[in-house]
Amino acid sequence: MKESNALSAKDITKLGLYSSFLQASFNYERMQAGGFTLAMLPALHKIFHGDKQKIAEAMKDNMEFINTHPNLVGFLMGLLLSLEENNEDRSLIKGIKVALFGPLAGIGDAIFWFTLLPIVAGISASFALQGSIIGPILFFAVYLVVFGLRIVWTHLGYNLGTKALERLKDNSRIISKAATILGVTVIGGLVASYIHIEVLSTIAINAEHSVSIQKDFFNKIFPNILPMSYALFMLYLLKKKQISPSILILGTFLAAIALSFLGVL
Amino acid sequence: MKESNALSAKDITKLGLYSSFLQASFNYERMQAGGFTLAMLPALHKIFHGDKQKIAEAMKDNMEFINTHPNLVGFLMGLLLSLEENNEDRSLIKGIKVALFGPLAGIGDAIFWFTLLPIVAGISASFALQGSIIGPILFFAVYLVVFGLRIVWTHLGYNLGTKALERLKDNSRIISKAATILGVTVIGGLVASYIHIEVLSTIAINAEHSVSIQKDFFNKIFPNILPMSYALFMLYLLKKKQISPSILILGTFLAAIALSFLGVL
Amino acid sequence: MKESNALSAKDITKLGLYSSFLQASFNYERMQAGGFTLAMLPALHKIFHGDKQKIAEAMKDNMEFINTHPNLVGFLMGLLLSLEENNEDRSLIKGIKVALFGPLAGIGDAIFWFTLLPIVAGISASFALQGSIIGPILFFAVYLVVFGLRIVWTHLGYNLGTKALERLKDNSRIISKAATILGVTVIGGLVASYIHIEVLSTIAINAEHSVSIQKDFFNKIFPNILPMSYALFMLYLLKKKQISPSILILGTFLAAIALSFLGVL
Amino acid sequence: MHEITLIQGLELAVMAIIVGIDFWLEGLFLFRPIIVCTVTGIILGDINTGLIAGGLTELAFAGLTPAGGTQPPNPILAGVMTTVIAFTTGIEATTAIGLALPFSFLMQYIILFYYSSFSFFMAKADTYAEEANVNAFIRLNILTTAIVALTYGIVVFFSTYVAQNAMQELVQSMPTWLIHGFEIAGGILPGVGFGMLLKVMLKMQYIPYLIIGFLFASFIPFSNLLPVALVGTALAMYEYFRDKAQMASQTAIGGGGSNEGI
Amino acid sequence: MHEITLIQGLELAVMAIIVGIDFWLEGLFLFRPIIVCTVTGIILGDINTGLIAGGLTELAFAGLTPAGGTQPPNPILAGVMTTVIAFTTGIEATTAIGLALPFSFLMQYIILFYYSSFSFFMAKADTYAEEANVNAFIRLNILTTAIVALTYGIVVFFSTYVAQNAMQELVQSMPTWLIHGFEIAGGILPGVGFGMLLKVMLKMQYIPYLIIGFLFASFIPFSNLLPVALVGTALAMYEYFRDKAQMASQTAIGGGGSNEGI
Amino acid sequence: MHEITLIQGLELAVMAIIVGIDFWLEGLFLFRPIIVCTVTGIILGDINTGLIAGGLTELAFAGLTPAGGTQPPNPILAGVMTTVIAFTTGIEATTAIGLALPFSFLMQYIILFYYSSFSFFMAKADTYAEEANVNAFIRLNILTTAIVALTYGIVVFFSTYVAQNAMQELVQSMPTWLIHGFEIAGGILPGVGFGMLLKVMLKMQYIPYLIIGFLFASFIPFSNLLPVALVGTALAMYEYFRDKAQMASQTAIGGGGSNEGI
Ligand SMILES: OC[C@H]1O[C@H](O)[C@@H](O)[C@@H](O)[C@@H]1O
Ligand SMILES: OC[C@H]1O[C@H](O)[C@@H](O)[C@@H](O)[C@@H]1O
Ligand SMILES: OC[C@H]1O[C@H](O)[C@@H](O)[C@@H](O)[C@@H]1O
Repeated sequence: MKESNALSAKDITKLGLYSSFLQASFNYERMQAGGFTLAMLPALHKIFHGDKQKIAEAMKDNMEFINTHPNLVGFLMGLLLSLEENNEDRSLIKGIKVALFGPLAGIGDAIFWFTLLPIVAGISASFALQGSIIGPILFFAVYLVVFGLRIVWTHLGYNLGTKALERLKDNSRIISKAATILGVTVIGGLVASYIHIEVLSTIAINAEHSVSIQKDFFNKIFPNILPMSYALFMLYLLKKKQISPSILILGTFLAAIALSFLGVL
Repeated sequence: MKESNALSAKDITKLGLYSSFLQASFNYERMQAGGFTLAMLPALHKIFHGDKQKIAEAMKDNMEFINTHPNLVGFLMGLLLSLEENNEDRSLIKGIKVALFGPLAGIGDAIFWFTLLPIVAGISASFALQGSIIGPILFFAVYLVVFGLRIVWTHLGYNLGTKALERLKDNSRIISKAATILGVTVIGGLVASYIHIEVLSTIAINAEHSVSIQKDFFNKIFPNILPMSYALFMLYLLKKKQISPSILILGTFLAAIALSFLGVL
Repeated sequence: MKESNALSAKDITKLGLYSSFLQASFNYERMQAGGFTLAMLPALHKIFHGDKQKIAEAMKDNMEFINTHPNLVGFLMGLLLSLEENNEDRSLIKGIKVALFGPLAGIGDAIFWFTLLPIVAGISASFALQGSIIGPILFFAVYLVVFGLRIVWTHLGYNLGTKALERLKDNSRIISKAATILGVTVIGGLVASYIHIEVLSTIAINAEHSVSIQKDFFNKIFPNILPMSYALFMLYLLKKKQISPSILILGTFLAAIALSFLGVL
Repeated sequence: MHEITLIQGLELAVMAIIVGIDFWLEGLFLFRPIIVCTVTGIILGDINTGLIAGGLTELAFAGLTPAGGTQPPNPILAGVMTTVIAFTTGIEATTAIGLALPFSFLMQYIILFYYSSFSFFMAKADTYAEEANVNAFIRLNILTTAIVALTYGIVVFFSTYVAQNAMQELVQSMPTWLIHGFEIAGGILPGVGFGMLLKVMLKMQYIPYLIIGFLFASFIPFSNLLPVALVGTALAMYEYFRDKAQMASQTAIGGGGSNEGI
Repeated sequence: MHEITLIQGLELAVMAIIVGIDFWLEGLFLFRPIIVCTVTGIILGDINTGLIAGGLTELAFAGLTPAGGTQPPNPILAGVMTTVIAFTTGIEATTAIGLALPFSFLMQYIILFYYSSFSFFMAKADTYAEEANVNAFIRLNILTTAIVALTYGIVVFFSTYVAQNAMQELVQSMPTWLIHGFEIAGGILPGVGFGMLLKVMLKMQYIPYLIIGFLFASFIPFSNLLPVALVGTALAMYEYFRDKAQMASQTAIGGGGSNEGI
Repeated sequence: MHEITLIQGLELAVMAIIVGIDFWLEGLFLFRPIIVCTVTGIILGDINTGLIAGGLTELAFAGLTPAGGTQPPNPILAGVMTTVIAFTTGIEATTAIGLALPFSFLMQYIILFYYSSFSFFMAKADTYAEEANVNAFIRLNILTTAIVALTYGIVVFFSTYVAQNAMQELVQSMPTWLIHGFEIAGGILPGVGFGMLLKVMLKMQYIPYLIIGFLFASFIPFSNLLPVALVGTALAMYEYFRDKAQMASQTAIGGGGSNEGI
């Protein structure tokens, strides 16, 4: 499929492992650019038979802003290298990188951060809470596999190469839409099960008995209405009011203490 | 945005309040035409600086058949008045009125009659049934807000004016479709929770024990199968057989008494 | 609607009953061809006033491969005969038969095999298990009705005749898609409620207490995870590995006994 | 077994006039049983009965709406009479609802009568419109509303104060199966209302939503319909955005097509 | 511990012939375990065992359908033998199901054998068709059906009357783990059936529906699958109307396009 | 009431360096509380406390992800300190989580500081790139990672070994409402995290999915989020195939249109 197969399967496997350096010099200007370039270096070196000129060019391109999902970045790297091998036009290669890292991030985050983590966390925590070492072991095992998959993605990306490109570019929109759907659905579930707000106050409605605001009011209106409201309130402050997360965390913190003091929560 | 702003914000607020007269002379020939015209009068008077001729024309148009949702009609009124201000062509204004009152009714009914009412009713009733005055107070509070919103809708309609018109006309179809979806879904829920039919009869299946038709038969087949069947039966009689509601109500009534006498219900 | 109405309503009713012979000579070469032809014979005889030549042709066409749903085949038969009556072109008639028997099978199976049967079975079994004869009686009654409907379908097919054809051919794709959706959804439910796998083994996680693999592990991860996994595993073996059902049944059987011996299940 | 004093009777009439106007205009929703019953209870000096009756009647009537210009059994009379009957005869509110139904029907038919007969005013309204005779036009609307309001006052006064003894005897003379029958009717009646709604709204293509709402409410336990409404909202929004996207893409294609045409 | 008399054995055979024909033609569904077991129970004079066995076996076999011309373990033999084994050996019906399975398989394979071998009749059928030899054609179909019917009669007579003592000894000599193994097999077996169905139906795009049906049945408690069927219906209708609308709009556009073409 | 020995303090520091690197690279997810707490427990010779703390902290922090390059409260410090505080002061782990939060925040801000300040290295990186100076480029990446790693070691050493006595006194001097306040904060905090996620992902058109996930998790009892994930998968796949079909049909039409154009 390729004119000059400079890279061996072993090189691609290595690439998959190196891809773990993606965030080695993470920063807000270029995000993962540094680590991304780092991981590509050995392969680039081999492709260009050490031709400093070409390597420099490739490195410069790779040093541009990129932010994608560490578990899947190998796929992108493999894909790009297969293009480098066919020495496709630099701007094409760059274009593809820019086109794909975003969707890949969306997919990766939806699957690994918002879905896999809470699930594995939930299951293994339920063991740990019984004082069983199975919990952490299970957790570790799962993520060992996930890590191993990086090599698979990388080979996949490399082998698909130019062929799959068209299809990828067409589908990337609807794929990341699907990923977002998964992500948002799970987040809806997370809000209901990971935020805990329990109002303690009660109101005396008449002589004999009094109603608990939580049980008789909020829960009657809607269970978890408070967690959802709070999450949406945060969303509002972040989006509309541009308030920084740090401030919201601090605020939440102080509010919690204050309400504890007042005996509301 | 308008050439001659005859109307002040205060006028629009008033209009919102007047819109409550919508059904003042409700009848089956013109439905809300009378009240609708009534509510528009002060504003029209102002726009046409009391020019009897123009007012008469406007009144005649407004006297044509209209039936829409009282809580939202202000939106329509505001919109139409913004057109009157730009003294748009009479037939255009009339056309827009005819085009919009239907969808607006659909949306309003779905939201306020089929959704908001049963929910607020359910919540506040659960308080009242505990003998707590919170019930009616909560109910009243909610509807005070809903009433207040009439003013908001009215301003909204007035300010959107001609701009939004295009978009409105395009979307009105899919908007009222969405409203219908909401409405129908809630009605499905209402059928399950607001119709109560409990068969008392039992059949002796053998010497020792007997089965309760309700618990062992209907509930096994499907809980609430009777309420849904009855609602669909009514639908059938109303739609296919064109039987009048009054007769169905009477029939239901007599049937209930008869079945009570027979000990079936 | 037809030039020459050779067939009386009575003939169609008969046809509906005869359609029950559909599988009289079922075999893997032609599936239901033999029975299908058999059921059509009397009507064909009448249409062609015993003209051996024509009958032979018709019979030959009917003897071609066909496999559809017995409860609905009458519809197809009625339809085809209405075409024969209008002595439409033979190849057209054959084409329509080939075009329709597949979708009809899909619809019939989804409705009668995958949906109606488990439901009626579930309900009547729950009676039988209480030792009540109502169970089998109810079951019989339902299927008596289903059988009776064959006559209805047949008349329907015959009367629709050519008219409905166009619409049928357009819709058959989306209709059988809908049928598949129903079928697959119900199968999802069947997997959860009709496959029973309960792991008995437990692991001692520490001195004092031990965890039950079923309760503390599988059920925590996902109730019914084993039934679904097993069904999907079978699917995999059938589809990807082309293993014959008989072997899978035998395998399942031996595995069950082995695991029982080991005390795992 | 309590008595309703003349004063109370008049107070009830006044309340009826006020909530009657609100009913006619569908303004502040004071005409809903939960409000009517509570106020009635306060007037009768037995707020607790009022609250219980209010809760029950509100639930029974929440499905009976006038959407589409239809006219359901009357919520005001249902509210007043449920409370009054429970108060005067001392029977359970659940039973009282049933016995209040006939009054609710009576008022329903009176309103329906007005719906028809007020059509005659429209001719007048038209002439006023042509003459742009604003004041006459306003008077006309006030008149119609006043008629309704007064009717409420009278009907309620008679049903409560005047009829109370007859009522008591009636109730005592009623066999239990009859009373129970009234209760049952109260439970089934909303079915008619829903049938009417569905007649207006239920096109074939909406059946799936009916099923989903029904299933959800049948199998998932909740204390009010908010969850079902949320499901409905989710489905409605989904469909809305889908349709919107499709409209967009189609106009796009349409446009594209025409461009190609050039 | 009961005996099956010769008479009973013959009666069972007769029943087997009748339901066997019904099985072959898929006519009145008399071949389903719930019917077969009940009748068997009646014949053996122990209807209660028949009903219990019928309920259990029907549930276990409801998922094993011949859709698509496939051939599942045989429901008739499963039904007859579950009842007979429970009756003669006095063990629980749940266990009897397991022990009945081998008979069910046996008959399944016999039917599969006929499915293949009957292909040879088709050549004959073709010639009859060419000659329009109606009577011969009818006889042929009767013949095939008769073969199946008779086979049922014989197999059932032997499995019940003739084999009963052997059966009893076998069961008594069986270790519990083996019997338990049979039970388990009965519980897992439907999995194969579902696998076969999915092979026919499950394209990628239908996976969501499989998930939904599965989730629904896993988390919502109900006594039969009707609710799941309702969900399925809702989804199916939704999709149907969507596709229909799309077809319409597209032909519309298509039409528009071609017009522009002119 | 236990002591942390110098050795243990150093061991904790070493662990912090290792998991710190893992945190920075998001490699093996050793930086998650469930791992960190367990190891801490082992180091302190009280694995049970480690496991309990791990379970609780993991659950509390599972929603706080760095997706999109954001930086949540630090999971490593939360894990270490929850375990250490529970161990040294002997209070419940639930309470310890709250008290560990300030440390978690501290580290969060340090990381944020590095996120910004490491931007200055980029200029250097560019020059190395131009010169294709591979070795220097590698060193640079090692340097940044090393800085983070070391920081973890130091912060953890101080927070655990050095600060332990101060910590104990602090905790003892704390009024219950304050401690309870910390607990509560731990329960509410994920809300901020979800708000951040939603800011990134929640376009209007996705609201239905948020509602569905929320309803599902609110009304259907399950022990982990897998069911919700399955629902999400079903919906995602459904939408994917729909869009795909539509793309296909549209290009089809588009194609048709262009052909007509020719
Ligand atoms: O349906 C539109 C409209 O119809 C009538 O006018 C009244 O019942 C209103 O409450 C309703 O909104
Ligand atoms: O699948 C179509 C058809 O296949 C076979 O002929 C039989 O199993 C029928 O019951 C089934 O309906
Ligand atoms: O969102 C893309 C990407 O953003 C940052 O780089 C990190 O939080 C990654 O874990 C994440 O996947």
